[in-house]
Amino acid sequence: MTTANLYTPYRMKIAKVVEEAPGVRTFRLEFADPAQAERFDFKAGQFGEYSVYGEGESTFCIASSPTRKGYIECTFRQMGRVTTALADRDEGDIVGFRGPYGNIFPIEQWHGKNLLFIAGGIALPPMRCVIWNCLDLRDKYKDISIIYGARTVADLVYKQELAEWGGRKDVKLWTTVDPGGQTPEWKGQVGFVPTILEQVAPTAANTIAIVCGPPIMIKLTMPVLAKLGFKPDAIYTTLENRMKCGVGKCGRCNVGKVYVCKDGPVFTLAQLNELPAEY
Amino acid sequence: MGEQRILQKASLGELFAKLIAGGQRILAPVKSDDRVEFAAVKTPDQIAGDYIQTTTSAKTAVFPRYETMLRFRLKGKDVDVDELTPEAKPTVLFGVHPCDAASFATLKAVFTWDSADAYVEPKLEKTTIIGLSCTKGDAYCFCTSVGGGPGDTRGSDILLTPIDATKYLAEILTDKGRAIVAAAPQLFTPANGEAKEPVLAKIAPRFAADKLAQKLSALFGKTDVWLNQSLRCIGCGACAYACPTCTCFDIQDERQRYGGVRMRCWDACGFGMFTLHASGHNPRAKQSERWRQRIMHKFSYQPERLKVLGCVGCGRCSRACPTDMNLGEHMQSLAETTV
Amino acid sequence: MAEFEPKVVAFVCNWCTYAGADLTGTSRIKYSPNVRMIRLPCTGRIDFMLLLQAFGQGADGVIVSGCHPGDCHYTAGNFHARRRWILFRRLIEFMGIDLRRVHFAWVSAAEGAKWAELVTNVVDEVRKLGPYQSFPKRLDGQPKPVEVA
Amino acid sequence: MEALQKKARALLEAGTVKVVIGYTAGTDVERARAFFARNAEQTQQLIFDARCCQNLATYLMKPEVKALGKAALVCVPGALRTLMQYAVENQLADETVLALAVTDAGEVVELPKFAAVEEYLAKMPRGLTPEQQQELDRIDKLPLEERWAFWAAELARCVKCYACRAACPLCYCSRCITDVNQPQWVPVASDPLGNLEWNVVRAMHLAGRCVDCGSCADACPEGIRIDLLNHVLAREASAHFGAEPGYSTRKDYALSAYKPDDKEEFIR
Repeated sequence: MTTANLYTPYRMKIAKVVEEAPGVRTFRLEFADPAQAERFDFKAGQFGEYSVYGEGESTFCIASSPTRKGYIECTFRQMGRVTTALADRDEGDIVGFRGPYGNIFPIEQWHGKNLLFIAGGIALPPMRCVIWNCLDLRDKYKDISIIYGARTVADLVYKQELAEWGGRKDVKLWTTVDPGGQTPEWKGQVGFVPTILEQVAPTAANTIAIVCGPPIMIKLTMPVLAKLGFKPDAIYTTLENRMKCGVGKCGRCNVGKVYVCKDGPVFTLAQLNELPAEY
Repeated sequence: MGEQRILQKASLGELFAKLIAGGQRILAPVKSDDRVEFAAVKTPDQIAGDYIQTTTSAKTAVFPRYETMLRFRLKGKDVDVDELTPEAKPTVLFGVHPCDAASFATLKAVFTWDSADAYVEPKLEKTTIIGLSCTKGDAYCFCTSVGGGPGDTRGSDILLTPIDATKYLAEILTDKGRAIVAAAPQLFTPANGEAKEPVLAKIAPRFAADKLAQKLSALFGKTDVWLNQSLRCIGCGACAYACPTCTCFDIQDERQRYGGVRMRCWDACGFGMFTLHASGHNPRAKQSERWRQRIMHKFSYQPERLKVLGCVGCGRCSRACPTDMNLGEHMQSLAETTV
Repeated sequence: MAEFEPKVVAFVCNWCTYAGADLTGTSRIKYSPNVRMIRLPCTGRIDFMLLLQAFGQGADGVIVSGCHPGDCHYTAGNFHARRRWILFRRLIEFMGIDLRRVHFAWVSAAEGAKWAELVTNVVDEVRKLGPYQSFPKRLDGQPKPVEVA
Repeated sequence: MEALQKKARALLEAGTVKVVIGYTAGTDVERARAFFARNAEQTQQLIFDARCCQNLATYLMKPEVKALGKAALVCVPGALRTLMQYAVENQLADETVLALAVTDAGEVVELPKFAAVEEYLAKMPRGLTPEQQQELDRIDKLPLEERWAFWAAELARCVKCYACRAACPLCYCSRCITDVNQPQWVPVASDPLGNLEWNVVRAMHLAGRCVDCGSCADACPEGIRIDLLNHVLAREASAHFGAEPGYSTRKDYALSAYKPDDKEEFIR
């Protein structure tokens, strides 16, 4: 058979490990085979199946920007069997990756618009990909605003990049921590993401909102966006259903007739409103 | 309909011998204890006679309970990985009831839509189905409600109907079927307009799956309906594992200290763990939601998405169910529910 | 072909048998090198599943050993273990698992010689039985798809 | 049957219970199925006869059924024994479920308290039946290799659908050992090792607790004789520890207790 086997991962070498927050790490993965790196291409919003041989596969988005070639990055929290094993890996270790899978953030359609990124906790990684992608093409977009919150200061991920974004004149950044999660040195906001969003009150005119976070944050953020005048088709989010195959066969990620692994993970609120609330 | 021939029951042995000599393996229903299961046979006398359904469906021939995918050896920081794509053996599935034969359309749809599955697709290619019309059914059968029937030809490459004690009416339906005939052309004698209908089982339709499909999405929010149906469901996977069209699977690694395999195995949407996130969030936390998913997936999502029904009405799920969840009955009741 | 060398896995408690085995070593008593020891807090904590896992990963024999009755570091762990073993032995015997490959012992921290003798006896016995081939093994990467046949 | 329907109707109408968990006719004439009567009208569908063998006590642990409110449970003897064992294992408080037993004469007996259940069961025969004993003896007498071959063939059919677990009233763990993957105790696939380990685990986790309701073997779609594994352990637990699970709320479960003089001739 000449059919390429969908389930065979690329061999990836861990090139860099960054400790982001307690239990949260970022791996930079480089293709062990340079020819594969050459052929590999992806777009912002896509995900993959990362594997530790002997422990299994786990699904995360690609957290690096497609404009940065030759590697991919993933950020994960140590939770289950695979992520625990992954957290045990070091620089130089070989892990598996297959992908890219799923749809994309339609950033080309967003040319000439304001972008409002709203993220909570460990959900910044799927957004980091598209943030860097847009920042690398900065002149295509108007205002870029980011509201990012975590439970505590320690739980904020990508601290260096937050500092970099905060220092840029062409990015408006609000970082916030939940009440009680601040430290004496904390200079950012204190309050839940939806509250901060309400205070910031960005304009809905010509603006795309991209929202990623835990279900409860998304649930409470959507009404605020609606109040600010955002239309459902101007709000994008990602669904993070459990997946095994990533290619629309194993049958567990569906929401109604939609396969999150094929038709998602990126959805507009308008699309989600059409689906059964089973996610 | 296909080209019609007559095949004497007495000449099956010769046909089998020819097929085996031609490199085919023959899987057919074989009796073991009180069950009938598909198993490799050499001669027709090994084949079970009087039964309604095999306990396990014919899907195992192309989609086994578990299958190894990769082998790896851990070597310090490095790892050696070999792909394990099993050899697809030329196989004749003999004596497949029309419902099981129809299930191959669903299997094919799932495993080839968008991209081809390297494990199932080659096996589908190498499998020839010699169907066998049903001359009896039971209270669990509802093939006629889902577009099939006891003499339905869909999915079969050849469909045999035992029109009397000594011979089959053979309908040659596809190129694969014609290849079987070509292996022993003298055994397939011309037919003289013999009809199969008189011997077929009578299965009264209980609902119309095509009409129901449109209604189901409107029933989605009727939580009481789903709760009432699923109250006695205990959440095991017997229905899914018995089902000829259920294809959901899990991918897992098995490891000894320095090596192991990645394999995939059957999984079932009725299990609470099926959709459980690492965070503890579960989109389908209740059994009634999982039951609804099972119905919706088969009768609404798959028809809409893959243009194929996820149910062939074989009734295996209901026979296997420890709590007598009769799918035909539940579907009929949904069809009668007002939106 | 080289002579068969049995692999025997010993699950031992930390407080008695492990210390006893230590004494075997410090007393310079020789015993069979075919044993692989796994130290656990208490025999009460030695799950019967570990024994099956050992066989599933290629062990030919298993020893479980801990403190003598009354000597348990945790007062009664070994009493609980004993009840569990009584039932477990009966179950696997009923299922046709070879009890000659499963051995239970009390070896105290002072019984270095008993440990040596136990291991040597078990290894000899298992050597006579040969490799435990009939026990199913954990998937090891050999392609063995299930046939419907 | 009429007496049962009448009783169920009275209980629901008086508001004593919110649901009567009983049986109704199943798909074919040999089968009955669980039925949840929640109003007077539905009680007409209740039946009770020889077909009714599923242990309905299992449903008492199901969240959706708990949510229906206080239940009356139509109990076969195995279900009554289950209630006793639930009490021993602190899974059910007294008087939270109303047990209904149907006598051979067709009378319906209300057993509102564990004490009443215990008293009712006191009159019942105990231990394995002669047929069950004979079957155990038959297998025990087989040579080792044949015993192994028998079980290898039985367990080879296991597809890991976990119907045995789901049907068992005493498999109520919120997270089963098979669902735990750090470490992965039982191989996920239904391969020979996985099937052996799962069936040993299941039997051992029920050792000294199994009330011999027979639901596991009834549930198995492949007809595997898993009940024999429970029986052999029940016989052993009874012989050595005097275990009689399901007949009293006051006895510890055999493996949570010990005696200093438990048999130990097999220990070196």
